[in-house]
Amino acid sequence: MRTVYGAIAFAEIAIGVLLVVRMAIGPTVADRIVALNTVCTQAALSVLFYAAYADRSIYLDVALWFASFSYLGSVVFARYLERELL
Amino acid sequence: MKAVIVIALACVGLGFSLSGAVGILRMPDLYCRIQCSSKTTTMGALPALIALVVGEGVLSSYASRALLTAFLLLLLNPASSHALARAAYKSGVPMWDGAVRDEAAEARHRREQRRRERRRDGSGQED
Amino acid sequence: MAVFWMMDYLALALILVCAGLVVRLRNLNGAVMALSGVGAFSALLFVVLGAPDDAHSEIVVGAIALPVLYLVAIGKARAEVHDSGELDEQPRTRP
Amino acid sequence: MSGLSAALLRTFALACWAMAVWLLLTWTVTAEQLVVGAIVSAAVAVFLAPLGPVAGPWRLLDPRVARRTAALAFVAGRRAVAANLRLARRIWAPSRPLRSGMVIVPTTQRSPLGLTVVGLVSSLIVDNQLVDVDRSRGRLLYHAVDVPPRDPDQARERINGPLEAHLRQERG
Repeated sequence: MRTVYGAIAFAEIAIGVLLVVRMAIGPTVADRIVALNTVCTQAALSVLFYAAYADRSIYLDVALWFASFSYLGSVVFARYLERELL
Repeated sequence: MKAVIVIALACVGLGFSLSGAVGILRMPDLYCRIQCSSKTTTMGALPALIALVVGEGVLSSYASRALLTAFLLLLLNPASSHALARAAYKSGVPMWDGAVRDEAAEARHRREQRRRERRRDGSGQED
Repeated sequence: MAVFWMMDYLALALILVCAGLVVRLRNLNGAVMALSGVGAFSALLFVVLGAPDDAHSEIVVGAIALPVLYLVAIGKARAEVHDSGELDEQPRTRP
Repeated sequence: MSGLSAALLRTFALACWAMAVWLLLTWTVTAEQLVVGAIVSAAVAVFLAPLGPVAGPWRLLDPRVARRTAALAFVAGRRAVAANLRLARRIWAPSRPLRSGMVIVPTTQRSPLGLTVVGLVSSLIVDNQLVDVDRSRGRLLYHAVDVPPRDPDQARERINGPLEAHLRQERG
Protein backbone atom coordinates (compact mmCIF):
# COMPACT_ATOMS: atom_id res chain seq x y z
CA MET A 1 0.00 0.00 0.00
CA ARG A 2 2.81 2.40 0.83
CA THR A 3 4.49 1.66 -2.47
CA VAL A 4 1.27 2.61 -4.23
CA TYR A 5 1.26 5.97 -2.43
CA GLY A 6 4.87 6.55 -3.36
CA ALA A 7 4.23 5.74 -7.00
CA ILE A 8 1.27 8.14 -7.08
CA ALA A 9 3.37 10.89 -5.50
CA PHE A 10 6.12 10.36 -8.06
CA ALA A 11 3.66 10.34 -10.96
CA GLU A 12 1.97 13.55 -9.79
CA ILE A 13 5.26 15.40 -9.73
CA ALA A 14 6.46 13.80 -12.98
CA ILE A 15 3.60 15.65 -14.70
CA GLY A 16 5.42 18.80 -13.65
CA VAL A 17 8.07 18.09 -16.30
CA LEU A 18 5.56 18.94 -19.04
CA LEU A 19 4.64 22.14 -17.21
CA VAL A 20 8.30 23.14 -16.94
CA VAL A 21 8.49 22.79 -20.72
CA ARG A 22 5.59 25.23 -21.01
CA MET A 23 7.37 27.50 -18.55
CA ALA A 24 10.40 27.43 -20.83
CA ILE A 25 8.65 28.11 -24.14
CA GLY A 26 5.64 30.12 -22.99
CA PRO A 27 5.42 33.13 -25.25
CA THR A 28 3.92 35.48 -22.67
CA VAL A 29 4.45 35.91 -18.95
CA ALA A 30 0.87 34.86 -18.24
CA ASP A 31 1.57 31.44 -19.78
CA ARG A 32 4.40 30.97 -17.33
CA ILE A 33 2.16 31.97 -14.43
CA VAL A 34 -0.41 29.37 -15.53
CA ALA A 35 2.28 26.71 -15.62
CA LEU A 36 3.54 27.77 -12.20
CA ASN A 37 0.06 27.64 -10.69
CA THR A 38 -0.47 24.14 -12.02
CA VAL A 39 2.96 23.09 -10.76
CA CYS A 40 1.94 24.23 -7.28
CA THR A 41 -1.30 22.23 -7.47
CA GLN A 42 0.58 19.12 -8.55
CA ALA A 43 3.16 19.66 -5.82
CA ALA A 44 0.38 19.90 -3.21
CA LEU A 45 -1.08 16.57 -4.34
CA SER A 46 2.37 15.00 -4.45
CA VAL A 47 3.16 16.15 -0.92
CA LEU A 48 -0.13 14.70 0.35
CA PHE A 49 0.69 11.30 -1.12
CA TYR A 50 4.31 11.51 -0.03
CA ALA A 51 3.10 12.10 3.52
CA ALA A 52 1.01 8.95 3.28
CA TYR A 53 4.05 7.11 1.88
CA ALA A 54 6.44 8.26 4.57
CA ASP A 55 3.74 7.92 7.26
CA ARG A 56 4.52 11.35 8.67
CA SER A 57 1.35 13.42 9.08
CA ILE A 58 3.44 16.53 9.80
CA TYR A 59 4.16 16.77 6.06
CA LEU A 60 0.49 17.37 5.34
CA ASP A 61 0.64 21.04 6.32
CA VAL A 62 2.98 21.76 3.44
CA ALA A 63 0.24 20.73 1.01
CA LEU A 64 -2.10 23.31 2.53
CA TRP A 65 0.59 25.97 2.19
CA PHE A 66 1.15 24.99 -1.44
CA ALA A 67 -2.58 25.22 -2.20
CA SER A 68 -3.13 28.58 -0.53
CA PHE A 69 0.12 30.24 -1.55
CA SER A 70 -0.18 29.32 -5.22
CA TYR A 71 -3.40 31.36 -5.14
CA LEU A 72 -1.66 34.27 -3.43
CA GLY A 73 1.26 34.18 -5.83
CA SER A 74 -0.79 34.06 -9.00
CA VAL A 75 -3.06 36.89 -7.79
CA VAL A 76 -0.04 39.06 -6.98
CA PHE A 77 1.58 38.28 -10.34
CA ALA A 78 -1.71 39.04 -12.10
CA ARG A 79 -1.89 42.40 -10.36
CA TYR A 80 1.64 43.03 -11.57
CA LEU A 81 0.55 42.27 -15.12
CA GLU A 82 -2.22 44.83 -14.76
CA ARG A 83 0.38 47.39 -13.62
CA GLU A 84 -1.42 47.94 -10.33
CA LEU A 85 1.27 46.55 -8.02
CA LEU A 86 3.58 49.53 -8.24
CA MET B 1 -10.00 -4.49 -2.35
CA LYS B 2 -9.15 -1.10 -0.85
CA ALA B 3 -5.95 -1.02 -2.85
CA VAL B 4 -7.87 -1.61 -6.07
CA ILE B 5 -10.22 1.31 -5.36
CA VAL B 6 -7.29 3.55 -4.44
CA ILE B 7 -5.39 2.65 -7.60
CA ALA B 8 -8.45 3.13 -9.80
CA LEU B 9 -9.31 6.56 -8.37
CA ALA B 10 -5.69 7.68 -8.50
CA CYS B 11 -5.43 6.55 -12.12
CA VAL B 12 -8.50 8.63 -12.99
CA GLY B 13 -6.99 11.65 -11.26
CA LEU B 14 -3.57 11.11 -12.81
CA GLY B 15 -5.07 10.69 -16.26
CA PHE B 16 -6.96 13.96 -16.05
CA SER B 17 -3.91 15.73 -14.60
CA LEU B 18 -1.80 14.40 -17.46
CA SER B 19 -4.34 15.47 -20.06
CA GLY B 20 -4.49 18.90 -18.45
CA ALA B 21 -0.71 19.23 -18.65
CA VAL B 22 -0.72 18.04 -22.26
CA GLY B 23 -3.47 20.58 -22.93
CA ILE B 24 -1.35 23.31 -21.40
CA LEU B 25 1.37 22.23 -23.82
CA ARG B 26 -0.78 21.91 -26.94
CA MET B 27 -3.49 24.53 -26.71
CA PRO B 28 -2.98 27.43 -29.09
CA ASP B 29 -3.52 30.45 -26.87
CA LEU B 30 -3.36 31.60 -23.26
CA TYR B 31 -7.07 31.49 -22.48
CA CYS B 32 -7.44 27.86 -23.55
CA ARG B 33 -4.41 27.04 -21.43
CA ILE B 34 -6.07 28.64 -18.43
CA GLN B 35 -9.07 26.39 -19.06
CA CYS B 36 -6.81 23.33 -19.03
CA SER B 37 -5.23 24.52 -15.80
CA SER B 38 -8.64 24.66 -14.11
CA LYS B 39 -9.30 21.19 -15.48
CA THR B 40 -6.37 19.63 -13.69
CA THR B 41 -7.77 21.10 -10.52
CA THR B 42 -11.33 19.85 -10.71
CA MET B 43 -11.04 16.40 -12.17
CA GLY B 44 -7.36 15.79 -11.47
CA ALA B 45 -7.18 16.68 -7.81
CA LEU B 46 -10.55 15.53 -6.49
CA PRO B 47 -10.31 11.81 -7.41
CA ALA B 48 -6.76 11.71 -6.05
CA LEU B 49 -7.91 13.24 -2.77
CA ILE B 50 -10.82 10.79 -2.59
CA ALA B 51 -8.32 8.00 -3.16
CA LEU B 52 -6.27 9.25 -0.22
CA VAL B 53 -9.37 9.41 1.98
CA VAL B 54 -10.39 5.88 0.97
CA GLY B 55 -6.94 4.50 1.54
CA GLU B 56 -6.25 6.10 4.90
CA GLY B 57 -9.72 6.02 6.44
CA VAL B 58 -12.29 8.77 6.83
CA LEU B 59 -11.39 9.62 10.42
CA SER B 60 -7.64 9.99 10.01
CA SER B 61 -5.78 13.28 9.86
CA TYR B 62 -5.11 12.60 6.18
CA ALA B 63 -8.82 12.86 5.50
CA SER B 64 -9.12 16.20 7.29
CA ARG B 65 -6.19 17.67 5.36
CA ALA B 66 -7.56 16.25 2.12
CA LEU B 67 -10.88 17.96 2.85
CA LEU B 68 -9.16 21.27 3.58
CA THR B 69 -7.00 20.98 0.46
CA ALA B 70 -10.03 20.19 -1.70
CA PHE B 71 -11.86 23.18 -0.21
CA LEU B 72 -8.92 25.50 -0.84
CA LEU B 73 -8.38 24.25 -4.39
CA LEU B 74 -12.05 24.42 -5.36
CA LEU B 75 -12.49 27.87 -3.85
CA LEU B 76 -9.23 29.58 -4.71
CA ASN B 77 -8.20 28.14 -8.06
CA PRO B 78 -11.11 29.54 -10.12
CA ALA B 79 -10.54 32.88 -8.42
CA SER B 80 -6.85 32.93 -9.30
CA SER B 81 -7.45 31.83 -12.88
CA HIS B 82 -10.13 34.53 -13.17
CA ALA B 83 -7.64 37.14 -11.93
CA LEU B 84 -5.05 35.85 -14.38
CA ALA B 85 -7.43 35.81 -17.35
CA ARG B 86 -8.68 39.29 -16.53
CA ALA B 87 -5.16 40.67 -16.18
CA ALA B 88 -4.08 39.05 -19.45
CA TYR B 89 -7.17 40.32 -21.28
CA LYS B 90 -6.74 43.85 -19.95
CA SER B 91 -3.03 43.92 -20.76
CA GLY B 92 -3.85 42.88 -24.32
CA VAL B 93 -2.69 39.28 -24.69
CA PRO B 94 -4.28 38.31 -28.04
CA MET B 95 -6.38 35.25 -28.74
CA TRP B 96 -5.18 32.90 -31.44
CA ASP B 97 -6.04 33.33 -35.12
CA GLY B 98 -8.72 30.66 -35.11
CA ALA B 99 -10.74 32.27 -32.33
CA VAL B 100 -14.33 32.49 -33.43
CA ARG B 101 -15.42 35.76 -31.95
CA ASP B 102 -14.66 38.32 -29.28
CA GLU B 103 -17.89 39.95 -28.16
CA ALA B 104 -16.14 42.30 -25.74
CA ALA B 105 -14.02 43.72 -28.55
CA GLU B 106 -17.15 44.00 -30.72
CA ALA B 107 -18.95 45.91 -27.97
CA ARG B 108 -15.94 48.18 -27.52
CA HIS B 109 -15.83 48.75 -31.29
CA ARG B 110 -19.54 49.61 -31.40
CA ARG B 111 -19.11 52.04 -28.51
CA GLU B 112 -16.22 53.77 -30.27
CA GLN B 113 -18.21 54.02 -33.48
CA ARG B 114 -21.20 55.50 -31.69
CA ARG B 115 -19.00 58.06 -29.95
CA ARG B 116 -17.40 59.01 -33.25
CA GLU B 117 -20.80 59.42 -34.91
CA ARG B 118 -22.07 61.52 -32.03
CA ARG B 119 -19.03 63.74 -32.23
CA ARG B 120 -19.50 64.14 -35.95
CA ASP B 121 -23.19 64.99 -35.53
CA GLY B 122 -22.39 67.48 -32.77
CA SER B 123 -19.80 69.27 -34.88
CA GLY B 124 -22.22 69.28 -37.83
CA GLN B 125 -24.91 71.00 -35.73
CA GLU B 126 -22.46 73.61 -34.55
CA ASP B 127 -21.65 74.52 -38.11
CA MET C 1 13.40 3.34 -0.51
CA ALA C 2 13.33 3.51 -4.26
CA VAL C 3 10.53 6.06 -4.23
CA PHE C 4 12.60 8.32 -2.01
CA TRP C 5 15.53 8.37 -4.40
CA MET C 6 13.33 8.79 -7.45
CA MET C 7 11.52 11.78 -6.01
CA ASP C 8 14.79 13.17 -4.73
CA TYR C 9 16.46 13.08 -8.13
CA LEU C 10 13.35 14.25 -9.98
CA ALA C 11 12.92 17.30 -7.74
CA LEU C 12 16.63 18.02 -8.02
CA ALA C 13 16.49 17.78 -11.83
CA LEU C 14 13.46 20.09 -11.97
CA ILE C 15 15.23 22.61 -9.72
CA LEU C 16 18.25 22.51 -12.02
CA VAL C 17 16.09 22.94 -15.13
CA CYS C 18 14.28 25.92 -13.60
CA ALA C 19 17.58 27.45 -12.49
CA GLY C 20 18.89 27.05 -16.02
CA LEU C 21 15.77 28.80 -17.28
CA VAL C 22 16.40 31.70 -14.90
CA VAL C 23 19.80 32.15 -16.49
CA ARG C 24 18.86 31.49 -20.09
CA LEU C 25 15.53 33.29 -20.53
CA ARG C 26 15.76 36.68 -22.23
CA ASN C 27 12.44 37.92 -20.89
CA LEU C 28 13.01 39.38 -17.42
CA ASN C 29 9.51 38.72 -16.09
CA GLY C 30 9.68 35.17 -17.42
CA ALA C 31 12.97 34.63 -15.63
CA VAL C 32 11.32 35.77 -12.40
CA MET C 33 8.54 33.19 -12.95
CA ALA C 34 11.21 30.50 -13.38
CA LEU C 35 12.77 31.71 -10.11
CA SER C 36 9.41 31.18 -8.45
CA GLY C 37 9.41 27.69 -9.92
CA VAL C 38 12.80 27.08 -8.31
CA GLY C 39 11.26 28.04 -4.96
CA ALA C 40 8.29 25.70 -5.39
CA PHE C 41 10.41 22.73 -6.43
CA SER C 42 12.96 23.27 -3.70
CA ALA C 43 10.10 23.32 -1.17
CA LEU C 44 9.12 19.92 -2.57
CA LEU C 45 12.72 18.76 -2.26
CA PHE C 46 12.78 19.87 1.39
CA VAL C 47 9.65 17.81 2.05
CA VAL C 48 11.21 14.77 0.39
CA LEU C 49 14.37 15.20 2.45
CA GLY C 50 12.31 15.39 5.62
CA ALA C 51 12.30 19.06 6.61
CA PRO C 52 8.72 20.36 6.44
CA ASP C 53 9.50 23.51 8.44
CA ASP C 54 12.09 24.57 5.89
CA ALA C 55 9.55 23.77 3.20
CA HIS C 56 7.09 26.24 4.80
CA SER C 57 9.58 29.08 4.79
CA GLU C 58 10.79 28.15 1.32
CA ILE C 59 7.25 28.37 -0.09
CA VAL C 60 6.65 31.77 1.47
CA VAL C 61 10.05 33.27 0.76
CA GLY C 62 11.36 31.45 -2.28
CA ALA C 63 8.15 31.03 -4.25
CA ILE C 64 6.26 34.24 -3.41
CA ALA C 65 8.13 36.98 -1.58
CA LEU C 66 11.44 36.96 -3.42
CA PRO C 67 9.93 36.91 -6.95
CA VAL C 68 7.52 39.69 -6.00
CA LEU C 69 10.44 41.79 -4.75
CA TYR C 70 12.28 41.09 -8.00
CA LEU C 71 9.20 42.09 -10.01
CA VAL C 72 8.89 45.35 -8.08
CA ALA C 73 12.56 46.06 -8.63
CA ILE C 74 12.32 45.33 -12.37
CA GLY C 75 9.25 47.55 -12.69
CA LYS C 76 10.94 50.42 -10.90
CA ALA C 77 14.13 50.07 -12.90
CA ARG C 78 12.21 50.23 -16.15
CA ALA C 79 10.00 53.13 -15.19
CA GLU C 80 12.69 55.75 -14.70
CA VAL C 81 14.91 55.30 -17.75
CA HIS C 82 14.86 58.13 -20.25
CA ASP C 83 17.33 59.19 -22.86
CA SER C 84 17.96 62.91 -23.01
CA GLY C 85 19.46 62.72 -26.51
CA GLU C 86 21.83 65.63 -27.05
CA LEU C 87 24.76 65.88 -24.72
CA ASP C 88 24.44 69.60 -24.08
CA GLU C 89 20.72 69.33 -23.44
CA GLN C 90 19.35 70.29 -20.05
CA PRO C 91 18.83 67.07 -18.03
CA ARG C 92 15.19 66.39 -17.32
CA THR C 93 14.30 66.74 -13.66
CA ARG C 94 12.22 64.11 -11.98
CA PRO C 95 8.77 65.16 -10.86
CA MET D 1 -29.97 46.75 21.09
CA SER D 2 -30.78 44.85 17.91
CA GLY D 3 -27.50 46.09 16.43
CA LEU D 4 -25.61 44.64 19.37
CA SER D 5 -27.37 41.29 19.14
CA ALA D 6 -26.79 41.17 15.38
CA ALA D 7 -23.10 41.82 15.92
CA LEU D 8 -22.96 39.11 18.58
CA LEU D 9 -24.72 36.66 16.25
CA ARG D 10 -22.29 37.49 13.46
CA THR D 11 -19.32 36.99 15.79
CA PHE D 12 -20.73 33.67 16.94
CA ALA D 13 -21.20 32.47 13.36
CA LEU D 14 -17.63 33.42 12.52
CA ALA D 15 -16.41 31.68 15.66
CA CYS D 16 -18.22 28.50 14.57
CA TRP D 17 -16.51 28.55 11.16
CA ALA D 18 -13.12 29.28 12.72
CA MET D 19 -13.62 26.44 15.19
CA ALA D 20 -14.42 24.07 12.32
CA VAL D 21 -11.21 25.09 10.55
CA TRP D 22 -9.26 24.64 13.80
CA LEU D 23 -10.66 21.14 14.26
CA LEU D 24 -9.77 20.23 10.69
CA LEU D 25 -6.27 21.65 11.06
CA THR D 26 -5.30 20.04 14.33
CA TRP D 27 -7.46 16.89 14.24
CA THR D 28 -6.77 16.13 17.88
CA VAL D 29 -9.64 15.95 20.33
CA THR D 30 -8.17 16.61 23.75
CA ALA D 31 -9.45 19.12 26.29
CA GLU D 32 -6.46 21.45 25.88
CA GLN D 33 -6.80 21.55 22.10
CA LEU D 34 -10.52 22.32 22.34
CA VAL D 35 -10.03 25.13 24.90
CA VAL D 36 -7.18 26.72 22.95
CA GLY D 37 -9.17 26.38 19.73
CA ALA D 38 -12.19 28.05 21.28
CA ILE D 39 -10.08 30.96 22.52
CA VAL D 40 -8.29 31.39 19.19
CA SER D 41 -11.46 31.17 17.11
CA ALA D 42 -13.23 33.66 19.41
CA ALA D 43 -10.34 36.09 18.95
CA VAL D 44 -10.39 35.59 15.18
CA ALA D 45 -14.15 36.15 15.11
CA VAL D 46 -13.91 39.36 17.16
CA PHE D 47 -11.26 40.73 14.82
CA LEU D 48 -12.98 39.70 11.58
CA ALA D 49 -16.60 40.48 12.51
CA PRO D 50 -16.63 44.15 11.35
CA LEU D 51 -15.75 43.12 7.77
CA GLY D 52 -19.26 42.17 6.66
CA PRO D 53 -22.30 39.97 7.11
CA VAL D 54 -21.80 36.26 7.73
CA ALA D 55 -24.05 33.29 7.04
CA GLY D 56 -23.88 31.00 10.04
CA PRO D 57 -23.47 27.25 9.75
CA TRP D 58 -27.00 26.78 11.03
CA ARG D 59 -28.29 28.12 7.71
CA LEU D 60 -27.53 24.66 6.30
CA LEU D 61 -29.88 23.11 8.86
CA ASP D 62 -32.77 24.87 7.16
CA PRO D 63 -34.04 22.07 4.87
CA ARG D 64 -34.89 24.47 2.04
CA VAL D 65 -31.40 25.97 1.93
CA ALA D 66 -29.76 22.57 2.36
CA ARG D 67 -31.80 21.09 -0.48
CA ARG D 68 -30.96 23.94 -2.84
CA THR D 69 -27.26 23.81 -1.96
CA ALA D 70 -27.23 20.07 -2.57
CA ALA D 71 -29.06 20.52 -5.88
CA LEU D 72 -26.58 23.21 -6.94
CA ALA D 73 -23.64 20.98 -6.03
CA PHE D 74 -25.19 18.05 -7.90
CA VAL D 75 -25.87 20.04 -11.07
CA ALA D 76 -22.42 21.62 -10.96
CA GLY D 77 -20.73 18.25 -10.43
CA ARG D 78 -22.58 16.57 -13.27
CA ARG D 79 -21.86 19.40 -15.68
CA ALA D 80 -18.22 19.53 -14.53
CA VAL D 81 -17.67 15.83 -15.25
CA ALA D 82 -19.31 16.07 -18.67
CA ALA D 83 -17.36 19.19 -19.61
CA ASN D 84 -14.12 17.61 -18.39
CA LEU D 85 -14.62 14.59 -20.61
CA ARG D 86 -15.37 16.84 -23.58
CA LEU D 87 -12.26 18.92 -22.97
CA ALA D 88 -10.08 15.82 -22.53
CA ARG D 89 -11.29 14.47 -25.86
CA ARG D 90 -10.55 17.82 -27.44
CA ILE D 91 -7.02 17.81 -25.98
CA TRP D 92 -6.07 14.33 -27.12
CA ALA D 93 -7.59 14.74 -30.59
CA PRO D 94 -6.40 18.07 -31.97
CA SER D 95 -8.21 17.48 -35.24
CA ARG D 96 -11.47 18.28 -33.53
CA PRO D 97 -12.49 21.84 -34.31
CA LEU D 98 -11.52 24.18 -31.50
CA ARG D 99 -13.97 27.06 -31.58
CA SER D 100 -12.87 29.32 -28.75
CA GLY D 101 -13.91 32.87 -28.18
CA MET D 102 -15.10 35.52 -25.77
CA VAL D 103 -18.81 35.57 -25.02
CA ILE D 104 -20.91 38.12 -23.13
CA VAL D 105 -23.66 36.44 -21.14
CA PRO D 106 -26.44 38.19 -19.22
CA THR D 107 -27.07 37.19 -15.62
CA THR D 108 -29.94 37.78 -13.24
CA GLN D 109 -27.80 37.96 -10.14
CA ARG D 110 -26.89 41.36 -8.73
CA SER D 111 -25.75 40.69 -5.17
CA PRO D 112 -22.04 40.08 -4.49
CA LEU D 113 -22.78 36.60 -3.10
CA GLY D 114 -24.82 35.53 -6.11
CA LEU D 115 -22.26 36.86 -8.58
CA THR D 116 -19.45 35.14 -6.70
CA VAL D 117 -21.21 31.79 -6.62
CA VAL D 118 -22.14 31.98 -10.31
CA GLY D 119 -18.62 33.03 -11.29
CA LEU D 120 -16.79 30.45 -9.22
CA VAL D 121 -19.02 27.49 -10.01
CA SER D 122 -19.28 28.23 -13.71
CA SER D 123 -15.50 28.63 -13.84
CA LEU D 124 -15.12 25.25 -12.17
CA ILE D 125 -17.09 23.80 -15.07
CA VAL D 126 -14.15 23.89 -17.40
CA ASP D 127 -15.76 24.70 -20.70
CA ASN D 128 -15.96 28.35 -19.77
CA GLN D 129 -13.83 30.68 -17.71
CA LEU D 130 -15.04 33.94 -16.21
CA VAL D 131 -12.96 36.84 -17.43
CA ASP D 132 -14.74 40.03 -16.44
CA VAL D 133 -17.86 41.21 -14.64
CA ASP D 134 -20.10 44.20 -15.21
CA ARG D 135 -22.02 44.36 -11.96
CA SER D 136 -24.32 47.29 -12.68
CA ARG D 137 -25.72 45.86 -15.92
CA GLY D 138 -25.45 42.20 -14.92
CA ARG D 139 -23.17 41.03 -17.72
CA LEU D 140 -20.50 38.36 -17.44
CA LEU D 141 -17.66 38.06 -19.94
CA TYR D 142 -16.71 34.41 -20.46
CA HIS D 143 -14.01 32.72 -22.44
CA ALA D 144 -15.63 29.60 -23.86
CA VAL D 145 -13.80 26.72 -25.50
CA ASP D 146 -16.91 25.85 -27.48
CA VAL D 147 -18.66 29.07 -28.41
CA PRO D 148 -22.45 28.98 -27.94
CA PRO D 149 -24.76 30.48 -30.57
CA ARG D 150 -25.07 34.22 -30.79
CA ASP D 151 -28.49 34.46 -29.18
CA PRO D 152 -27.99 35.64 -25.56
CA ASP D 153 -30.77 33.39 -24.20
CA GLN D 154 -29.24 30.27 -25.72
CA ALA D 155 -25.79 31.28 -24.51
CA ARG D 156 -27.18 31.77 -21.03
CA GLU D 157 -28.83 28.36 -21.23
CA ARG D 158 -25.50 26.79 -22.18
CA ILE D 159 -23.28 28.52 -19.64
CA ASN D 160 -24.87 29.70 -16.42
CA GLY D 161 -28.64 29.22 -16.71
CA PRO D 162 -28.87 25.84 -14.94
CA LEU D 163 -26.87 27.17 -11.99
CA GLU D 164 -28.87 30.35 -11.60
CA ALA D 165 -32.11 28.41 -11.64
CA HIS D 166 -31.12 27.06 -8.23
CA LEU D 167 -29.69 30.30 -6.96
CA ARG D 168 -32.73 32.41 -7.74
CA GLN D 169 -34.96 30.20 -5.65
CA GLU D 170 -32.47 30.40 -2.82
CA ARG D 171 -32.60 34.17 -2.83
CA GLY D 172 -36.35 33.92 -2.61
